[in-house]
Amino acid sequence: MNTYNLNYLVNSLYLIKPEITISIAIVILVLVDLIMDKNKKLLPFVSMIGLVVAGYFIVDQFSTNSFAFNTGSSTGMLVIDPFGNFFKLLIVLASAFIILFSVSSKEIKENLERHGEYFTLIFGMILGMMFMVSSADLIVIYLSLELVSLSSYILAGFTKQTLRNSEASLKYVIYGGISSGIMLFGISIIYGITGSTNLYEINSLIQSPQIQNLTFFLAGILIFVGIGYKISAAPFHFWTPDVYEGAPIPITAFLSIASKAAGFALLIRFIKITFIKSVDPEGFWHLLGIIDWKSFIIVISILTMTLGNFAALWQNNMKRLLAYSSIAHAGYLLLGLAVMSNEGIAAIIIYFAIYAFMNLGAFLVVMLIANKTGSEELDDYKGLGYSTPFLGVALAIFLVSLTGLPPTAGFIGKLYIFIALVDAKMIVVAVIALLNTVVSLYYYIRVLKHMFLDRPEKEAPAFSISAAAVALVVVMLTPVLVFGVYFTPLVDLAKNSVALMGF
Amino acid sequence: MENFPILSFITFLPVVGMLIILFIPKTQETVIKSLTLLVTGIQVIAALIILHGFNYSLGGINDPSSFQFIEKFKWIDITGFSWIGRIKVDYFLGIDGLSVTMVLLTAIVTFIATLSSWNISKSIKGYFLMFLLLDTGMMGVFVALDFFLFYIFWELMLLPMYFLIGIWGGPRREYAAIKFFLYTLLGSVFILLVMIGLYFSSTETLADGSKIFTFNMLSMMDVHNFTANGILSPLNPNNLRLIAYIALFVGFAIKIPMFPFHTWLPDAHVEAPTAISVILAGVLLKMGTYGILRVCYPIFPDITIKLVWFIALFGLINIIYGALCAMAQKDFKKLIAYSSVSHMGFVLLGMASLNTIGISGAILQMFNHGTITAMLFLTVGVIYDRAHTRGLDDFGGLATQMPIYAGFTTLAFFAAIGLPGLSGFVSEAFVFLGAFGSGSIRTLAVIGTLGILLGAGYMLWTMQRVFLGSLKEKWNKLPDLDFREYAMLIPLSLIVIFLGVYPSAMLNLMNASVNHMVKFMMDAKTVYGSLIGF
Amino acid sequence: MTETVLIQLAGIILFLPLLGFIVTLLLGKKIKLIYNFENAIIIIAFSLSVVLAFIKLSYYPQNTVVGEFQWINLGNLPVLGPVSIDLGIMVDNIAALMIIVVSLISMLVHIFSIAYMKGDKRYNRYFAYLGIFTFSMNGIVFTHNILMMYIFWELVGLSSYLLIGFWYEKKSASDAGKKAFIVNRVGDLGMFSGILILFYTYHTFTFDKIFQQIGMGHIPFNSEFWLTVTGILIFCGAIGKSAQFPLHVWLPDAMEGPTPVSALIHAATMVAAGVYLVIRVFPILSGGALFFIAIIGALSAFIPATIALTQNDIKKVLAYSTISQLGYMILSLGVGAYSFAFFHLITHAFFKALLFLGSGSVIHAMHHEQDIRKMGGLRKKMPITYATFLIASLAISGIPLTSGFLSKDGILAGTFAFGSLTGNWFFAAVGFLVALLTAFYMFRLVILTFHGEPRDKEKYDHAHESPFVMAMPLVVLAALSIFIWYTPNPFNPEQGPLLSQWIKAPVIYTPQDARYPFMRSDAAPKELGQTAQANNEEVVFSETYTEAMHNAHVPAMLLSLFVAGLGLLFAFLFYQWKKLNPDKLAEKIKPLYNLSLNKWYFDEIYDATFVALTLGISRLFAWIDAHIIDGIVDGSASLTRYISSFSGKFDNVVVDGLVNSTAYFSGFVGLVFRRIQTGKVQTYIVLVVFSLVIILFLFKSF
Amino acid sequence: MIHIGLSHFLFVSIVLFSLGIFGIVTRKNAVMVLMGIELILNSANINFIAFAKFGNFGYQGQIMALFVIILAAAEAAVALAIVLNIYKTFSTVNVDEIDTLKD
Repeated sequence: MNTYNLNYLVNSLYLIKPEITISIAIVILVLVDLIMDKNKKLLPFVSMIGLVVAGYFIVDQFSTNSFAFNTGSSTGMLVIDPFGNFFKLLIVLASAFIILFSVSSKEIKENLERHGEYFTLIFGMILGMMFMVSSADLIVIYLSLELVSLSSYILAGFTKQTLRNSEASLKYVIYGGISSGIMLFGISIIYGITGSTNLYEINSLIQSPQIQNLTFFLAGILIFVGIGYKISAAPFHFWTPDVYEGAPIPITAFLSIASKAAGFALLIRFIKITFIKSVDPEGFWHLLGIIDWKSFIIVISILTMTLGNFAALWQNNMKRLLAYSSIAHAGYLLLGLAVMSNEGIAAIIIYFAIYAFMNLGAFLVVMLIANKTGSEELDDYKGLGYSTPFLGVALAIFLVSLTGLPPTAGFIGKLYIFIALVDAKMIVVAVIALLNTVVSLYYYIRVLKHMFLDRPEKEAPAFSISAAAVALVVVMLTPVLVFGVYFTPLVDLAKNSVALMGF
Repeated sequence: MENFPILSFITFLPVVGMLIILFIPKTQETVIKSLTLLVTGIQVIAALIILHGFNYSLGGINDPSSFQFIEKFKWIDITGFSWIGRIKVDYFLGIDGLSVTMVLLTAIVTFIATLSSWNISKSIKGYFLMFLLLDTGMMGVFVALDFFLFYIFWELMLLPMYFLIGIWGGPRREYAAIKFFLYTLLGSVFILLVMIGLYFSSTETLADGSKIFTFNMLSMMDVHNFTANGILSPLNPNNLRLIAYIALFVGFAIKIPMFPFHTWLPDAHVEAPTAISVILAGVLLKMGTYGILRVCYPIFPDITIKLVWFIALFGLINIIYGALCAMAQKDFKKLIAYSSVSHMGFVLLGMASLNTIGISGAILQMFNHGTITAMLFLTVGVIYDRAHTRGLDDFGGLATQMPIYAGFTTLAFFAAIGLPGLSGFVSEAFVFLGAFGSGSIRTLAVIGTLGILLGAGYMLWTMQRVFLGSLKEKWNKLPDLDFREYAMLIPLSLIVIFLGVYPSAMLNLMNASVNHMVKFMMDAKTVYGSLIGF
Repeated sequence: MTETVLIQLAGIILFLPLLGFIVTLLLGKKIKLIYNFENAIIIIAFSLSVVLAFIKLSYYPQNTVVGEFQWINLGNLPVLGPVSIDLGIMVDNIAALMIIVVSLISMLVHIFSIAYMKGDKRYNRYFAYLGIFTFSMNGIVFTHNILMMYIFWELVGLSSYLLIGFWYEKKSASDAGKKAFIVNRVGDLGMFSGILILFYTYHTFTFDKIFQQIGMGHIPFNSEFWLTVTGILIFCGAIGKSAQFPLHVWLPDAMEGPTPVSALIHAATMVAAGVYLVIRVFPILSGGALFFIAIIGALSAFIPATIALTQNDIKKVLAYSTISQLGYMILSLGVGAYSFAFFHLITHAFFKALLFLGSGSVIHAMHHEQDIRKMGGLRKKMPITYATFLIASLAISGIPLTSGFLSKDGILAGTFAFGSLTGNWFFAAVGFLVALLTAFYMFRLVILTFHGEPRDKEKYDHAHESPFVMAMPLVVLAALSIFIWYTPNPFNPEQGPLLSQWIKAPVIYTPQDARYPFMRSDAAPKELGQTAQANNEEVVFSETYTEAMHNAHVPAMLLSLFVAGLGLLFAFLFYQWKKLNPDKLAEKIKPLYNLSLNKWYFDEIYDATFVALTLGISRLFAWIDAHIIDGIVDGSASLTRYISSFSGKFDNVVVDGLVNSTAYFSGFVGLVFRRIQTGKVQTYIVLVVFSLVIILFLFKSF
Repeated sequence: MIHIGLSHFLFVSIVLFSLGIFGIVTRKNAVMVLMGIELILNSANINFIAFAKFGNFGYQGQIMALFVIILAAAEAAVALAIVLNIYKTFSTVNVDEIDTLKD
């Protein structure tokens, strides 16, 4: 062991400052929870501070491009690159909002005494997700995935008393366990074929033609199962509606954004790094012929969005409806990947940045309403637009944005996806996607209809919303409206974030 | 005054009004109403100012230099991903003879519609917020010259319209609203797709000589701006222009509405409140035809020339079919709705002629139909407010009870069936003169004249059923028009008569542009021909 | 005395009645006496038109005065170059004479109406309508282009619609108005198509310009066939407006309107507009077109005449006689007797107006009783009416010393000449036959109305002579039905200034070989004996024709005298001296009688075919639209019902706005998708594993 | 005395994997389902070690296996806790009776 390696270790530790921050935050949270177990008020502040610091570190090293924790020659277990950093930032941001949600969420408040573990687990998830987005090694991928899953299993069933919470967590744990198991099996096979777990090494190893395609293909698909379940892509989405409906709203929101983001980051990195052959000047990827990822992803994405949209037509539970809508959105996002070009990745990044706000916003409003009415059923939304215009209009805007109508940001997100598609001459896919958008209008507009067009049997009680909540909604609302008409910064951000380490 | 951004002003004034109304307590109903009236009134004045400053000799259409009141600012300019090149969306407004008429129409009709919204009862505030938002959307569509901007305005109207029909509409309003929304959205997604396709096929040359992809419609109209291998580029031997054209056309045709995409119209009209029917028939339908003239024609002249016969055919079908359907209606409002279908058919027929007279006729018909149908729907509204029914057979002999009302209605009816001396005649005559002038669609034009006959048929029959005959007992209490209704009907009547006697007032506005467009379409054959062997 | 004065005069005459209309209509409710304003206006208009005619005919008998302005400028068109649409006023002898007729009769009718319409609740509006009618009629008279002709064409249509349906409380009245308008529209479609062709070919509407270009041999689609078609299409307008066969059905119904209106619009002026139109476009009518016109004229002269024989409604009889007389004019134009057609137009205008006003006065006296079987013996009660009515009847039957004799004789001569030139005697035969019938039914009418014993006593007792304002017009018109105004020699119209100086056969512009042979300018008489020059007449069309007319004059006159007398005789035999029994005769020729009585079943046939067809199609389409199209576009409606029965849950969703069938469809898909969301985690696993296997098989890339 | 090669190990792991899936799908009892998951994980473990041994890939494989074992334990702990909670609320651990959340 010479000093050089030691230095290198130190450098790596420098590179993962954000993760370290989060880990420290976890410890502090536990300690705080132990020391002053009467006063839970402190916990949110601690966690916010932790996130802010982590966020600062991410921004600080945003454009660095290097490996951490070298294994052998030129690669490492972790990759710190703008792409990863963007998603980390997104995760941190989302988490921050989730913390705020949780503070104002009724369900969570009811279990005040268990706040300590709540925040700890959230941070566990954050940590896991951060590693997910930057991991370049199958081992790390698996470990981080599991870390995220384990914490989310518990969070999904956080408020143990209620029936659906615990059911959700059970389904989640079984489903997740199996998916990760299958994934692990895939990993093991790849390890068997290549003798390495590092994506870069694998990539360089499989450049040579003489490897067993079939087995490798099998392995690849098996791994995709693991990731596909995280991003709830059909046909691995089945857990999503149930868990989303069952889990507490903040957690649902968190799952629908942060862990989905992490999953996408992971998927993109995995596919690109492992199977890339070359990137042409137009930014289109040329993958190895082992797995026909392009058509595979296309099929999956179309299946996902269609299924999500059509199934959503039926839902009368707001959370469940949003669950399906988030499945549909996963489909749109996959299209960005299906293009197999940097442009597509940029589109995904833009979409995510917008999706985070509009989806969080939607969930936030649903939560605020649920806090008061204690119901997420669509029928209880009747006349809400009149009894509580602010929430009604806000939700309307979020949903319109989710539909993707201008001048809301949602339109820009979709626009970029379609731009990528058309540029890649995937017109038919684009048409299918567009028709899906039309279908999606059905159920989004249904909510609007309930809120504004229908009069409730009994006049809905007008309820007041705390100033904090209003502020939070506005915070969500602003980007959704601003980015709709002025999205330059967004695109600039994406532009700087598409660079993956290596390619 | 020279460089005052009057187009932005006229477009976004309603939004300003919206923001103000937002902070007016919803109990201050009259304040809200009057404010809206003020806003729309100012719009009319602004439109007149535009008219005053408008230079009749400039052509526009595809020539940026001869557009007027141009406002062009960099709106979104992303020094792009290396591989897309630079994304540049301009805030690009401007009008030519084609759009100035529509701006005027929009201003007038909106103003009248505001008046007729006066008796809206429930949640006034929301209504006028939506109303003003809709206003901005409509204005924007007519002044935008950047496709991206155009599309945003285009979609901006959907939601307000949905709510206006869905909340303030009749018994089956929800059905009508969702139907309208879905149809139009279906149309607009096609437009979106074509827009993106065009973006990747056409470039714009910047000051520094570099070429970049563009949403600028005017650049798309110059064949030399197309990239060699863009999917919608005429230079690309296996391009998708035909399909794209059809998609785009359908997108607009749904708004017109063109057979067989017209079925949303009767429902929407029947359910919508009077003011909204007025807007719908007066302005929204025009957007379809305007879109075709503004986008389809100049950007796809080659395809247009190929498909012109079908356009005329569909126009013919609209005319005859709409008229016959109208003839069978029992509901006054539905009848008017179908008559709109028939009358928009004239527009299509005129456009298809591809010659000056025909296209002038089409545009004039757009304007006239806007005013006349607005009048018709207002009159329907008048009787509905009083009798709370629209069944044609419930009435009879109203001419005795409400002679003045009968007078206005008769005026509108005869204008609608193209009686000389009223505006409808000139446009219809021009449409036929033009269509007959272009050899390919001559036969269709001749058949189309049947529409005039059928029109007279159902209109006079309606007259008879509603106004003539002996007065029914239950209606002998109905009051005649009140002041507000005068205020709505008289201006429109004056326009209808004025344009009937002196159509040049409109035609001179558009002459230069129309001639320019016709010239452009003619040259297109050679220009495109030289590129992609016709 | 410049020509511009004429134009200004014409302009004033044209627009005064419009002013009258506007003022009377707007102030009608407020000011009860406003109708006097309208009357004053009309009187002024009349006197002005007299001045106009005087100036025109005495100072500029030869040249036509034109004043035009640019109405629409289409700018500089590609290919075509600058194109503009001009409107304008043309005053030539025809117009000058016509305007006098129109404004005179219009004035008389106004005056007549003052008494006739007394106490009507829409008194003022009635006069307003008369005003707009006069305006639009003047427009037709003065127009110098076919577009303006069409414009005012439609406007007279409008005013006739308003006036026929003036008593709209009566369903029959509003029906008649609608019928008149729509039937006219049918004709107008033809006219409009003709205009389309003309504009497409010449890019102008002005008569002169069109004539010039045709004169230069530039004809539509470069084929004489299309020239003929154009002529016929334009003539369609006349068919409609002049109630010619087969579009004559509206005129009898139009009698629902007030009687003075019938006199003005449906006898004297508007219906004559058709003839006026043909006169205007006469120079460009090809031989084929003229022949077609002649046939239509003949049929329209004959059929209504046969119908008139059996009608019992006084106004109906007159209506049919009007159609028949208009048929005469059209016929005479068809055979080339141009000047006599216009001559007959004028004379007919006067005596037919007189007949109608007379009948009006009768009806007025009989308290709106129109059935002649309930009348009789009225001559004692109302001598003035009787006298004037009698004169008019003599005129229409073509008895010497009346104006009708002169004009009708001319027409018959025309047909005669045509026969002699072409060997086609059909028209002549029809002409004389109709003359016979006319004399018969007219005197049937006179006798049944005024002679014999009153058949409805108490109505008779209340009957009384009409007041002065009603009698005066009758007298004036009666005077105008005497020959003296038109020619000093009661047996030769040619000697009066009217025909010798004012009404001139126009120059023909149609290509030589498209004309009737005898109209070709080179067509010379067979043996050059005493030609036209010999007895210094001027040449009409061609030597041949002039001579033929000359020769036809005397025999035609004698023959017409004979048939007229015959008709008269029979009328008296049947109805006055009761020597013959009409009912017996009717029994003998039952089918013919019924045919005539039922107006040849035209209305029934039309209702059964066109009307029924249109309405049927429209209902069908409406049904299709509501069910099929909506279905096709929105998805399939039947599938809809099937599925909705399939799942009760559907209806909730349906109510929730997914009403259309695509929605059903998508809902259906959604249903399938949610069937798999069982909530059982193990099912999910199975599905995952399954899909995994499927994927493996789908995508194994080798 | 046959020589045990890579393929034997792989065979065993495949069998385990399949059994795991089978168990998960067929067992009613939640605990048994969890067992199934454990089987899958272990089948993967066998792969790792076998590959590491026979492919001379160094120690990565064994390390991986260790990690997996640890995680499996953790997962089991969490899962069992959840099952316990389920038993409290539903008073059954029968997986296919727990389907209140569904469309």
